[in-house]
Amino acid sequence: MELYLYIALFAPLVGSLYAALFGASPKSYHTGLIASGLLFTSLVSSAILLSYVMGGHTVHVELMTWMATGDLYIPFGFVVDQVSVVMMMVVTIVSTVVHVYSIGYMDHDKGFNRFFSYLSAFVFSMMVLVMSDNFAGLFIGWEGVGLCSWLLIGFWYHKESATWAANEAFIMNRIADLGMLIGIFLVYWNIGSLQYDVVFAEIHNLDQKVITWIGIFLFIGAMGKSAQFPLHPWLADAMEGPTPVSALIHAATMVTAGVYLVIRANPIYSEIPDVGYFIASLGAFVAMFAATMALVNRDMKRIIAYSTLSQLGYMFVAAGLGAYWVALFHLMAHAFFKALLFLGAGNVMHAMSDELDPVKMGGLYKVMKGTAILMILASVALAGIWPFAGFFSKDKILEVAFSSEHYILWGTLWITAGLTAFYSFRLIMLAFFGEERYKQYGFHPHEAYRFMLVVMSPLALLAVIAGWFEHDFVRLVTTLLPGFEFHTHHVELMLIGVTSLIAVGGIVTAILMYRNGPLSTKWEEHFCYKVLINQYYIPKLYNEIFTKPYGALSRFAWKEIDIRIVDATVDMIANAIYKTGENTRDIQNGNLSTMLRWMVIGLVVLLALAVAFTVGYNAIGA
Amino acid sequence: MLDHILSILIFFPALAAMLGFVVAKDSIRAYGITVAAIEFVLSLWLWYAYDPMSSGMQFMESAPLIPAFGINYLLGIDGISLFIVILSTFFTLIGIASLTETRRVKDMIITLLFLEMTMVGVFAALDAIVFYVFWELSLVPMLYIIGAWGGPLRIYASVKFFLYTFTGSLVMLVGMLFMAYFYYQATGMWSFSILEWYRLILPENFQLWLFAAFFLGFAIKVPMFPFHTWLPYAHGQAPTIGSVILAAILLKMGTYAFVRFSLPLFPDASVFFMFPIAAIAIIMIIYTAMVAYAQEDIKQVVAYSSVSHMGVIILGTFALNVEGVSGSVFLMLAHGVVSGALFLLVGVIYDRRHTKLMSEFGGLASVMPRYATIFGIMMMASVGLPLTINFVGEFLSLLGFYKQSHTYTLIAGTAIIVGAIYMLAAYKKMFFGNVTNEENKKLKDVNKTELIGLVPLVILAIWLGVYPKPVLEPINNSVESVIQLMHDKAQSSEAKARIPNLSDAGAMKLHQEAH
Amino acid sequence: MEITLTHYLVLSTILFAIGLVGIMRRKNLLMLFFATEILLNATNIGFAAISHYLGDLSGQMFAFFIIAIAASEVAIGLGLLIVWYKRTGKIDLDLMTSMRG
Amino acid sequence: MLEPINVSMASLNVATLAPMLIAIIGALAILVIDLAKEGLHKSFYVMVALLFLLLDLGTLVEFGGVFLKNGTVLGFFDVMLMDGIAILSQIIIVAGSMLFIPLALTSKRFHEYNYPEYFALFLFMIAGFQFMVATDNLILVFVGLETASLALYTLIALHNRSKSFEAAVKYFTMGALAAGFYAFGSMVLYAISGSVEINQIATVLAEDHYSNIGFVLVGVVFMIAAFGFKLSMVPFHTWTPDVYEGSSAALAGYMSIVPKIAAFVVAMRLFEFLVHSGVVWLQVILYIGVVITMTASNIWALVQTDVKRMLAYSSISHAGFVMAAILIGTTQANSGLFLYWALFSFTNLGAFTMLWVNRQKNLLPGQSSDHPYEKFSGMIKTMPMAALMMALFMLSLAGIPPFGLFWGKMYMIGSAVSAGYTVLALIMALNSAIAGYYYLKLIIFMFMKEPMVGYEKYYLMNASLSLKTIIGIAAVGTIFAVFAVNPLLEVITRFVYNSGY
Amino acid sequence: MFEAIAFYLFAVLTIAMFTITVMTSQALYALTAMAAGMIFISAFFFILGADFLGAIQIIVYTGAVMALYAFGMMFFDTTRNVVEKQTNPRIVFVLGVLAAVMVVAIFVAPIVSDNIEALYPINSQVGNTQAVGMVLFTKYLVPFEVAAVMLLVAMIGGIVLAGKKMDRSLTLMAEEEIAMIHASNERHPEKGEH
Repeated sequence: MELYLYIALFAPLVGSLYAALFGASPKSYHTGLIASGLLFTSLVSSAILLSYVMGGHTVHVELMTWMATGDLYIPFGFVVDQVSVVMMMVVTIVSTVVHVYSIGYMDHDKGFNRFFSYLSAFVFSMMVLVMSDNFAGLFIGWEGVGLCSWLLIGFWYHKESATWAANEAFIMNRIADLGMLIGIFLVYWNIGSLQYDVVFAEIHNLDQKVITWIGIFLFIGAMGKSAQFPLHPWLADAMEGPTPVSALIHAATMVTAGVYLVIRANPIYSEIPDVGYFIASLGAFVAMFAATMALVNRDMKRIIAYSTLSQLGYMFVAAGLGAYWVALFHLMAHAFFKALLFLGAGNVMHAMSDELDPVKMGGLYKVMKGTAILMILASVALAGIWPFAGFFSKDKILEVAFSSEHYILWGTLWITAGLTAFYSFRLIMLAFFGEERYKQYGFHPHEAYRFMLVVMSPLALLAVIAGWFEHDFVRLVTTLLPGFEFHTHHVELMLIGVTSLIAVGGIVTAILMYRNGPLSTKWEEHFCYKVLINQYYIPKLYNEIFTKPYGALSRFAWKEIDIRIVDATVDMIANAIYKTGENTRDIQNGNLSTMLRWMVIGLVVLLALAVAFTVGYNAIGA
Repeated sequence: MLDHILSILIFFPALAAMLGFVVAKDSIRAYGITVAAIEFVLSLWLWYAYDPMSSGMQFMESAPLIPAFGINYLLGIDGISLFIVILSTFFTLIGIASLTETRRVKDMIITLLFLEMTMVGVFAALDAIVFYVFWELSLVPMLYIIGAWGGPLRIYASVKFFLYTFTGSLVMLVGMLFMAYFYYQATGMWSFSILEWYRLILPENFQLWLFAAFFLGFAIKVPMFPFHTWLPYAHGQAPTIGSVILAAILLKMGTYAFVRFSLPLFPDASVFFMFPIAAIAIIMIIYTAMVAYAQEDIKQVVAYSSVSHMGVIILGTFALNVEGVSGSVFLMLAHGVVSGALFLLVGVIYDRRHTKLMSEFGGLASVMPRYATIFGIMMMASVGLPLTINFVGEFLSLLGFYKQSHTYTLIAGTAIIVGAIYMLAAYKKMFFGNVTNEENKKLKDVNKTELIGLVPLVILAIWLGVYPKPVLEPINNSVESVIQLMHDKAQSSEAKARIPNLSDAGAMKLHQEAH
Repeated sequence: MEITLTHYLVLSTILFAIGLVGIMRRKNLLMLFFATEILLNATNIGFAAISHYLGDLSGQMFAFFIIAIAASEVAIGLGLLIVWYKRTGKIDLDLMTSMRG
Repeated sequence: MLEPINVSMASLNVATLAPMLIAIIGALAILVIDLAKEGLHKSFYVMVALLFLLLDLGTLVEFGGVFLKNGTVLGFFDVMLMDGIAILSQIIIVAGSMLFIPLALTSKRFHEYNYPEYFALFLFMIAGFQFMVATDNLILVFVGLETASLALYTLIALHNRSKSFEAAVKYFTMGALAAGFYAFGSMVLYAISGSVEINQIATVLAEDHYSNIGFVLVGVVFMIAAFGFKLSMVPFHTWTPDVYEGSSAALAGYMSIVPKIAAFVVAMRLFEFLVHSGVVWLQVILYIGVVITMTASNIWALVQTDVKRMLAYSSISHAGFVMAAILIGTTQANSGLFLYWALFSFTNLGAFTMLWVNRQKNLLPGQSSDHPYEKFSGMIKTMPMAALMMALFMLSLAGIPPFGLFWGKMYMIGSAVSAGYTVLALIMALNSAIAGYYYLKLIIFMFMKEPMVGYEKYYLMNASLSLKTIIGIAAVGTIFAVFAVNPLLEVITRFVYNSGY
Repeated sequence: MFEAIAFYLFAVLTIAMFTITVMTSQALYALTAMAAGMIFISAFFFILGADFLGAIQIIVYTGAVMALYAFGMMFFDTTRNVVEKQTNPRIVFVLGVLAAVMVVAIFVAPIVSDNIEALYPINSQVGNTQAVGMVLFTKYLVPFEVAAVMLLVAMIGGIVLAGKKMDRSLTLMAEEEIAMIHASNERHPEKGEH
């Protein structure tokens, strides 16, 4: 099995390096094909591992030592257990699809080869992240995906907005990574190891306060990657990247790394329910918060991005409340339908020559039937309608909230579910139905390559059926993750009903409201609209209180402190010495008389000192 | 030959430089490369012959120099210095091989070979005065390189560099003499041997003063805030090769000296000054990173980033535990590789455009993709991405200091954020966007000569990031003996507590290996 | 009223001070040299007096040698002045400031 | 009636006079030869002088051996005193002179070398210095000092241009004032001790428990003023730059070495017993004097535009540095003084010879001195070897290891540290840093600036084989000093220690 | 009593004479006053029993030195009124007076010492000159001889400096010029320098 592990892990790397070899050369299909092929290999290996793990085994290997100094020992160790294998499957499935899809999507792009190189590198990093058997290895993947995300968001580097977004994403993630790093340090100095098995075995021996801190710092790391408030703005801006990237990274995989971390570190979070509750509350807040922003946005990808954010909030609610398997389950299901949604959006973008405003579309159903159907499927799944995947996973989260008697959380999530349904179908309605407004703007939409649609179909299938395997899934993962006791059997059906009701309500409202195209622009004067369209003014706020002052402070530090104070002091000392020389060199005015006088002055001064000393000496002597 | 390999390593380049006067001008480059290559191979041989399991000094050489005053020609290498020596020879080779300078190449190469002698000498010396000799002597070739081949402010920059460092090291010399005198009082013999000094246990108040004296010399060299202002000038004005060597090797002398002198000689003072120095290190990290962000000149960005990274090294050094010190020693190498590479990269663009202002560039990624890639890799190494060389060092340094203080490390950890900010911003300004400047449209990508210098560095940056063990292990072994020595010598209870006792820790290690 | 050594020493001092004043205020080199003679003569009185009061001949010896030195100095001094005078036609030291700073 | 005194020749130790006599005989021989045959070439006189100095040195080395075996030798009614420091300093004086006298063999003709008397006076001067150091009798010190000084004034003036006359007159006049100070100081010391011999004075003062402290101090004040002049302590230093500038570079270099070591030895004899007897005042004054001399002259050297003047200020600073040895007063410090001076001789020999080699007869257009910095600009491009040599000497002067002077500096600072003068050690160190700047300035001109058009012909204008040889000797001495330090130190320490210093 | 009167008389006279020497602007007065001062000083020597010194003083100073100076004065043409530009005259006097006052302040205290021994005691039975000679040619033989050398040096120096050879500076002449002079000297040896 170790062989499969290594294949699963390194196949993407090989693909990436292969593509990188041709990075600067003009487009060549073979890079895309080989990268995709290798990913498929990885997928197959993962599947084999899955079946192996389902047999109740795990695979644990140690490749080699990475860092060893003092008491610190960090190997490149990889583990395939019930959790990581699920993640591997999710990652490889989505990325294989995205790779193949990209062959079509990036068809006309100069950086075709480069793109595949980055994309496969990302998959490799993600695999390292999920397969690592220790926190340091996790951190490698963690930063690796950050790097690839930076590369991919800024893929079109000539676009100012893209590079800005890339940097923003990287830096915001770095802020969180610091938290994570500190968490790792805390783990090391308290336990003496970073291996999961050692840490989780020892964690309960630690002081409650220490565990709390560990939990908090690790979660700060998770917040960055999963774009939780207040580190969320980067995710929406990250939509500047090519759409397959958004599908893979910013929907299915990387952003869920935070959730994965919390799930993985469940023995830690189980010890600290207070922190867990905080995580859940934050998750619920973000779910609602992001959903509201999605309501009014006029950028297709951003809408989906906010939706992702919102769904991540759901996952955190589950994870925070201790229902780790539920979180993982939703993670998986969400990965499928959200990737699908993004890829569909990608098709639309292609058709519309990169136009993203759904208001300028309308009636695309006629020209892009396949895409439309796939996107509707995905949206239904997202809305959580039975029997689609979202229904099973999302309803479970609501149940969890209800079951742990956090009714406010439940309420929030419940309303959010309605909002989710609404904005999903708002998008569908605006883009695919109603008047064909695109004609006014002179677009000539066309359907994407057939193989692109074909390749999306597995995702569509999974978006539909993933939820049906709930029981197998539970059996699989609960061998590693703690189970969750539901106390809601008596109200289960009612809960499902209430939730489905609001979802359906949301859908219906959206269809009704947008059946004739967009709302009137009067809306846009409304205060709520303004707040929402400006994302609660948070990016502006960040710009005002962080970015600008940082720039100003930096310039101040350089121009005022470094040059005018620190350096000037040094120069001043040097100049003072030199100036003293300049000013006193006239002592030597070349006149013999002056020179003689100086000698006498020296004599007199010495004499004065001598007399003073003698007087003093005699006085003391007397 | 192994008995005298260190002497050979030190004096071979100097001798070659002398003979180089005879070599004709058009052949001098080949001559320089040959000499540097031989020297590099010799240093690799040194590594090969080095026993990584032993923590003590190896290849020791001793000859009386001024026995009447206790000065001996005493050389030796341990895990801490071994790799810096190799790095020195390596960078000299790379520097000469990728030299693009056309003015008075002969002088340049002879100077570089002399510089190589001093660099190897500093790291191989075990006698304080011999150390000092090479330490000071290294200023002279660098002065010449900056002053003769530098930019418009070169004279100011070179003089500032020279005098500033010279002043600091003179104070250090007083400290060394005091140390020797102390040894004399304790034993009745003069000695400047560091190994002999290690055996001295100094009263705490003496330690504080001596520590301060040594500190000034080292801090200016490192350079630590607020003594850092010579560095941007030196880098800003120096030719590429000068900046590369300065950043990669010369700055390491300061941090190396902290590990070699300050820690083992003054354990109590090290603990006493740990937090003030950590505070300075934090200022270095954050403040200079901000200053770097404000720069308009790409070379200055790299220069200030050097200071910022040196802050992490200092922090790791003053973690006073094996993790931190090993990390900081490793980070010295890492920073050498990365900043050396970055300066080489800046040199590449400077050779083409004769400007280093970032506003002059933009969109270079499309004109010079290979250049952008290498720059990108090195930039990522510089911001400490895992699996690059810098990360290992930074991680261990911060990890080490975390043992001493949570808050300090938390603040210092912002290094990874602020570092990313200025680096990414600079990269964005240079490489992203559209090519707006006409002159940039016709730029040629990196050529072979430049690749000769850059590719090995890229390989090194990734190789040692993925597999640091061959380097980290010898470092670790030597650092452990230093830490143990410090623990044994420490007098105050605080110092005893702060500096781990490794002989106890053995048990814990066994416990871990069981897992 | 007995004359003690102190009297002589004070006299010597006063004469020495007069010499100093002369050295400081004279601009004419020849007359400046006069003042240097005064200095040496002032000390000679002191030596002779001390010699007398201590009953020791060394002082007189010293004075004797000082006279010899003074004489030699005159020779060299005048020689220098002559070459200077031949070159410039002046012996005013205010004109002798080609080197300074 | 006075009893006739019977003196046996043996008790006189006539041999103690031998070194000086050789020099004097040499001088007389030159005068006689000149009478016999006029118009001999200067090279003849140089070699004759060298031979006599070689003999002189030989006897000194012989004395060294005797000293190490039998200790101090007194001669001529105890007037002559051949102790360790006398021998050491004479060796430095004679050896230094031997190195400087071949500088007369320039390729261009200069006025002074046209005189056989020049060489005679040179030898007389050496004899004068030798007498000065080989006695502790204040009278002989004075006479020796004046002999040497009067010869030196003449030698300066013989360069025969208005600057050298000006220099000679200034030096002479101030020297006369200093002579007055010396005489007065001796008088005061004589008044309180009844003796003109330093060891007697020391004995009497100690027996009196320094009860006449006022007199002691007044005497010391005048002595400090007198030796301050010779050693160019601030503010008695003002002659130094002008005299150096006015005289030929060869002679200026000579003046920076030989007269000073003679003065140092006398100052050591005179002041150290006082320092050791706990005359706090003197310690304080010397401390202040050392610090001011070092610092002020360094600061003034910074602003100089002429290399020779800069070197003049720098040698003041070096003298101040070495003066610290007298303040510190330990064997280590005193040995350091000699070590420093021996190493300094080589370096300064080199530096001034380089100036001498570059000397042109007339001032450069637009310049007011012989060796402005501009003259050296870009020298590395036109005369690389010469530039390297000059740089070497500058680095050595700046105290960059491993060149000669560094070892001296290190040992001096080390002795300060060992004697508990930590702050002084720091000041000494920091002064070296300030000094770094002006030495560096020349290096900058030579290595980092572009050559001035039309100046090439002035480089090595005055060079000849012997001058180049001298530079070579100086360079070798400077570079490989590290190997000489240990033997030197051992010998010096034995000499100094056995002389009781 | 006689001694005291003599002391004060001569003290006042010497001080007056030297003051004139220092202060007058007439070179001739200065010279004369100095010569007079020197002679008055020799009076002190006689009073103090240093007869030999007194004689020397008169012979050397008033004889040789003064003659030299007189010659110099004529040579330099400074017999008339000498114009000297005085800068900061006050500081000169302040310094002079300060020096005097401070030294005097110390000197007024008597010297207390029991340990002073005369190494060469003045023997009242022997004439001063004889005693001086005795010491001079034993103890001070070396200084005496060195003084002779010194006088020789002074003589050579004076002759060389004042010599005619100094009129033409080889230092300032170009090499070609010097060569020409040498050539002409060889052709007309009688015009050579003497």
